[in-house]
Amino acid sequence: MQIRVRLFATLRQQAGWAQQLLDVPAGTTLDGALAAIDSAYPSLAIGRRTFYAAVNQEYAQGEQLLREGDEVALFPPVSGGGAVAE
Amino acid sequence: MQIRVRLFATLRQQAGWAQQLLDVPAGTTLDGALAAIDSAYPSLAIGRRTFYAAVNQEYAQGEQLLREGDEVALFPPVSGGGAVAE
Amino acid sequence: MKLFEITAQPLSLDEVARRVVRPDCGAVATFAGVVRGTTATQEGVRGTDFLNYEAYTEMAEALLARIAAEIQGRWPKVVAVSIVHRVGRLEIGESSVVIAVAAPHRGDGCFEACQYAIERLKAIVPIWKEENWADGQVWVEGPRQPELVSHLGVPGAL
Amino acid sequence: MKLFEITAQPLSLDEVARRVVRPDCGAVATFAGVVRGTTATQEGVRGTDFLNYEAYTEMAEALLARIAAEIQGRWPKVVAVSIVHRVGRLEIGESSVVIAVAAPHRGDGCFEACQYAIERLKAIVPIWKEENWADGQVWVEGPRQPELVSHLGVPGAL
Repeated sequence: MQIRVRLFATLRQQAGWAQQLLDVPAGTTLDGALAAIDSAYPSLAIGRRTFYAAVNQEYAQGEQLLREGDEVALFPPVSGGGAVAE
Repeated sequence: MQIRVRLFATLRQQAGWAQQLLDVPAGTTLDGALAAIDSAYPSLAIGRRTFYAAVNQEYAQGEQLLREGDEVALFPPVSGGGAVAE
Repeated sequence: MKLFEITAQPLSLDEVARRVVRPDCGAVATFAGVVRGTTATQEGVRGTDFLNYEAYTEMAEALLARIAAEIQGRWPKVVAVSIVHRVGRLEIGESSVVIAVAAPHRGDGCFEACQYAIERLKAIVPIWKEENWADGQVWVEGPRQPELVSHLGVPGAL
Repeated sequence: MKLFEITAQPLSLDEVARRVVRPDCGAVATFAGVVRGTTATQEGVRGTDFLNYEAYTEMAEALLARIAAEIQGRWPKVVAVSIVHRVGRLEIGESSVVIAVAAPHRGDGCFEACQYAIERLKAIVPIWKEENWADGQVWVEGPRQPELVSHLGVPGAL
């Protein structure tokens, strides 16, 4: 099945892309997809950094089962709001 | 000596004036001035209502001594700020 | 640009916020008091047509500055405070008062200072409002303030 | 008119306040997060040239709405909440986020709700900023949020 992978901020910049379609086996969990992303895009180095993952715009746990067409987003700790170092 | 008497809100409306000059003896206190105002302008009925008094834009106690040219203001409890009955 | 002002002009949050923001400020808290058209009371919903505000301008502006000084004492990281109160006829939905407090960080007391400013304004600043309906009008008197000396007009009867 | 919005347009406190004021509201509390030009640190004053903000728009707007729902649960007298965050390049002194909370009375929780909204926004809403100086730039990462599951990329290593 196919999922959509989206990256933001540092992750997007390191990878050099913001959005990719990725083929994963049916029944893949979020953890499975993260492993697939790690081997498909080693430059992301997601094994060596802390990040958050969302499935269909909801923060998600590793064991969550994915479905065809799901949107998986990876991003660093958020820093919106006010000034720098607020 | 002469003092300036200013009224605001209900007091101004009841008296029909906003500002008057009043002659009082030298050495008059705020309380003395209030008594003089009460007899000069009985329609104000300041003996029968609660109000605040300021001398030269400062809330003042009855025993404060007045000087020539002082501004004595009388007004009801304040109600600035937001909406009605806020 | 005055930080503490009684004015007959319509008020703008953006304009008052600009009076306080400095290059080292990352946080601005504001408060607007707005003329309500309807008020829920125990007797049901009450309507208002418009309000008239009157101020003892010189004393009011001096006391607004004093409130800001009190804020600087309580929240020393606050950089600037502006308080502007409108007078004259105000229609439903218009702002009667706008307060803006700027600080380097949002945790530096800007919210608390803003709330403190409106509480103090309502307690001590000589401004009054007259409520107007289709069939009448009344001056609104706030509650008596124990911290202020009130008078009864008869010498000695404080 | 959206109450929860990610936008590339400049923000206005007045405009966002208008999104929340209803005829039964007498109090509006707002907060603006402003781009600071200088920041005092232990190593001295640090300067910033400008910031770039990026958002995961769909998820960010959904979470802003969720924060407002949390506010309605905690402060049920609050009438309306609007949270608008800007993205793109922001200069010193411009607002990155504006929050407005309207309530019938100033004691109905509008100040507390406004403060709660900015705290929650900074904790959970997927927005990031890149700080730019004359000689470089860096993406700012906020602190890790214990309430959110973080990942380390290796299955099982949550």
